[in-house]
Amino acid sequence: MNFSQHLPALIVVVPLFFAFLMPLLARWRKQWCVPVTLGAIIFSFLAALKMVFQVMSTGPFSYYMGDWPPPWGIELSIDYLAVFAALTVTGVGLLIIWYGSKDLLHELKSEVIGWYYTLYLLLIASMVGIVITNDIFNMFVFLEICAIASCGIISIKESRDCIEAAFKYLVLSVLGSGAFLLAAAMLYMVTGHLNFTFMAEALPEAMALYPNNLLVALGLLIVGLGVKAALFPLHVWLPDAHSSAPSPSSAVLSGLVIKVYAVAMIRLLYLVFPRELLGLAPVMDMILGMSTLAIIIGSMFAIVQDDIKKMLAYSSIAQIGYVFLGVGLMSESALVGGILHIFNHAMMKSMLFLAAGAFIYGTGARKLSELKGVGHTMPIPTIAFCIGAFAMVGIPITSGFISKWYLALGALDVGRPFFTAVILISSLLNGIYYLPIVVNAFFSKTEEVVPEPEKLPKQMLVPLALLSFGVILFGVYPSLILGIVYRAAQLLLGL
Amino acid sequence: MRKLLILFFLAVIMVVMVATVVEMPTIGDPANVTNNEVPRRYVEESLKETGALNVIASIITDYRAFDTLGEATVLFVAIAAALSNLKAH
Amino acid sequence: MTITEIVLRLHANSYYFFAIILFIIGFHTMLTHNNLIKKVIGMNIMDMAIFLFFVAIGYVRGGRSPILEPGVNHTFINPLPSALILTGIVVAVSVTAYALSLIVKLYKHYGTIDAEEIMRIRGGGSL
Amino acid sequence: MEDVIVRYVSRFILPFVQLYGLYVVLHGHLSPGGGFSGGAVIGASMILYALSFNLAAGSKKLSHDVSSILESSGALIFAGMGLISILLGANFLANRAAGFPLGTPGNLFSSGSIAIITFGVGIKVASTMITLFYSLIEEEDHSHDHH
Repeated sequence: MNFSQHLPALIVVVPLFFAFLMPLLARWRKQWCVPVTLGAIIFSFLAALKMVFQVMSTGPFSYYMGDWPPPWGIELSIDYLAVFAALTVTGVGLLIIWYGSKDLLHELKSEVIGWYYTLYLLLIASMVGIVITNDIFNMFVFLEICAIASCGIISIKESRDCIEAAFKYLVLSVLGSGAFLLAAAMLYMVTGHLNFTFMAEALPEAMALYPNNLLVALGLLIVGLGVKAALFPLHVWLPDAHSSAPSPSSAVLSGLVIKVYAVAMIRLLYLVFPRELLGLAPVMDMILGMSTLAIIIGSMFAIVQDDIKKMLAYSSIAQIGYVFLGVGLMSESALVGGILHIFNHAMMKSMLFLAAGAFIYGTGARKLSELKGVGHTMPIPTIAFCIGAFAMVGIPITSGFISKWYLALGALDVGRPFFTAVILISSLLNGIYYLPIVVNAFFSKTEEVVPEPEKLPKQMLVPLALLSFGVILFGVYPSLILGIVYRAAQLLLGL
Repeated sequence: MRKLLILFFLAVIMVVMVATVVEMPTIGDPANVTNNEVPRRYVEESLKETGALNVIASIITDYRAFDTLGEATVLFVAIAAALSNLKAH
Repeated sequence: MTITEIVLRLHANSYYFFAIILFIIGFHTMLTHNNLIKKVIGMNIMDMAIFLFFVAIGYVRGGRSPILEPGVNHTFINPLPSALILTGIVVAVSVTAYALSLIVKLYKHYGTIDAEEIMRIRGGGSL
Repeated sequence: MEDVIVRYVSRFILPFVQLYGLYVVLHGHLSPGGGFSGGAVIGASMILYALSFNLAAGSKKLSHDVSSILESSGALIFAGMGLISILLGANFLANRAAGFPLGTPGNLFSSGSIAIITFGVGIKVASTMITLFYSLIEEEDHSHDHH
């Protein structure tokens, strides 16, 4: 028995298995909850790492669930994009829950913490499932798990804003899933397959017979996944949901969950739909328009916010715009930039949310104006916040610069300098709302005596330090991950 | 005003959807592309390959069992989310 | 395409047509009603419309439900959509249960299940 | 609810409902139905019990500990069968390929892992319905206490 050949299944199933076990542990062996959760996610992370090396050396491979070959059974497809996204999800997810193991004691009632770990493991498993599955119905099932679990980690907090935000999020997510399922039905009707590869083979023929049907399906898919990924006009749920949730939840929702939907969209658009169909209607131009609006308007909304988490949430709307900008430009560099931004933004935004959580943990302050001089009392979170802010603005030697650079190059490659200008303007806007916080935190002294903030435990500081180290590391040595991102983009574009 | 807008929006959706329904393959036609080798194998081979008389059962718990695991997980996540929400307040 | 042809096509695809109508009804319920329970009901109607649509794809004229009898040959319907929708139904049930638990809590915090009322209490925004 | 007729009738039909639910679960691979439908019937029978008698009697029959064990075990049986397939040298959730005995088609004990998985799903669905029902109802009671 060769254990490593089953990693594609185990990377999803091990977190699931321990999630099923978690309520029992929470009832009878409370002290095991944290180590078991961390262990399960570490396992998934190592499995993802192993698969990255495997894919880089021997190329993409697939795994047949239940030994049934593809059109009959469910296939997991382990390609460059899938392992890259799985590595991002498990790696950043691990750091967030490590941080959360202390922060949650502060934010949640003790009897629900076990449930939080359950939901968190299910969320991680479903996100990995979404990115590695090669079957549209299987993807739908994981989308639903992901939707309910992400609402669950919002509504778990004892505040009425959370409940209301979770309800709004749930209703819109379900609408999105409904649209996705309807699109899946339409695609199945004209292709007779649920597997992406077989669908892609059958679609050119179906396109000649039922072009409108496919266009409606494509529209439904974009709307369905767009609602979940908070693409601009469909983002209405995001600010409330991401700002009211407990800090680890905000970090995972903003950093990972919305990106996973973007990955799903990338796979469907590039690997399933034939290029000619995208030519029938200006789909890509629509996506570009939406993402441009997202970048500009999201940043503008972020400028006027006073609540630190709300500001970060609006900034996420702008940042998901970058990812979709990379998707819509259809050039190699732009796609590299978009995929890279999925990873970079996952690290930066989780770090920013965790740092904001640390401020709230230490001082209880949520307002930007209350954060004056926090750099002197809480140095490590503030430095992490600054690094994150610099990366958001796109200052060189941070990883945010690299992805913006590739996006800008990609826009020039296809002869659309307009989008390069958009990226520059948005960097300016990002600067307007991030840099004052940094300046305030270090250089302004408040007159009144500030109470000594609560001391942060190691479990919260180490993940922050690791994330800031990562942001710098991948800013200085982007070649560490550029190889796999390039191959992912080339595979998607069929180069 | 809002009502009118919603009605207009729904009417647009409906017209688009009905227009696609007109174009869709006829329901029940044995020549439809969905009646390909996939359901054929399920119906013809499932007895030999899974030993179950109920083809639906053989699909949901064998050929596509991973979906059903996902589905049991959905039930589980609903419980976890609902109970955590009810207990938290 | 003439009107007669369209009507004939709609008649041939009547399950799809009525599924779409049901979908619109559910969507309308969701958009226009302020009562949160009614919103959830609308959500369910919409889901059921999609399930009806999906199951109708699998129908084969003259087909029976796919329960085999050894030694007897029948025409069967396409079992795949039915099997998938079995999963879909359970998903819809789970979502409904969670949504109802959220409504219970909303009622406890705000004393109402009317979306506009809740918005008024919170001040601004839209649900 | 204090209705004699409802109580009497439900006391009379409850065993049959539960037996039927169990039948549907166990014959999932042979006849229409399966884990979901059967589990839903069993769950509905417990809800009927709670509605026609009272909540306290219902939760005495099935404590929180038991229901949470049942929930987890239903899902764990499912995932566990998949892991056993891996241990037997096949892919995750394999049935025939993992060497589970398929038996004679038509027998109650046939079709390898399908019967076991169906049973696990049945437990899962039944316990989920019961737990959700009780937790929503209990919540209602609590809020009455508050006001």
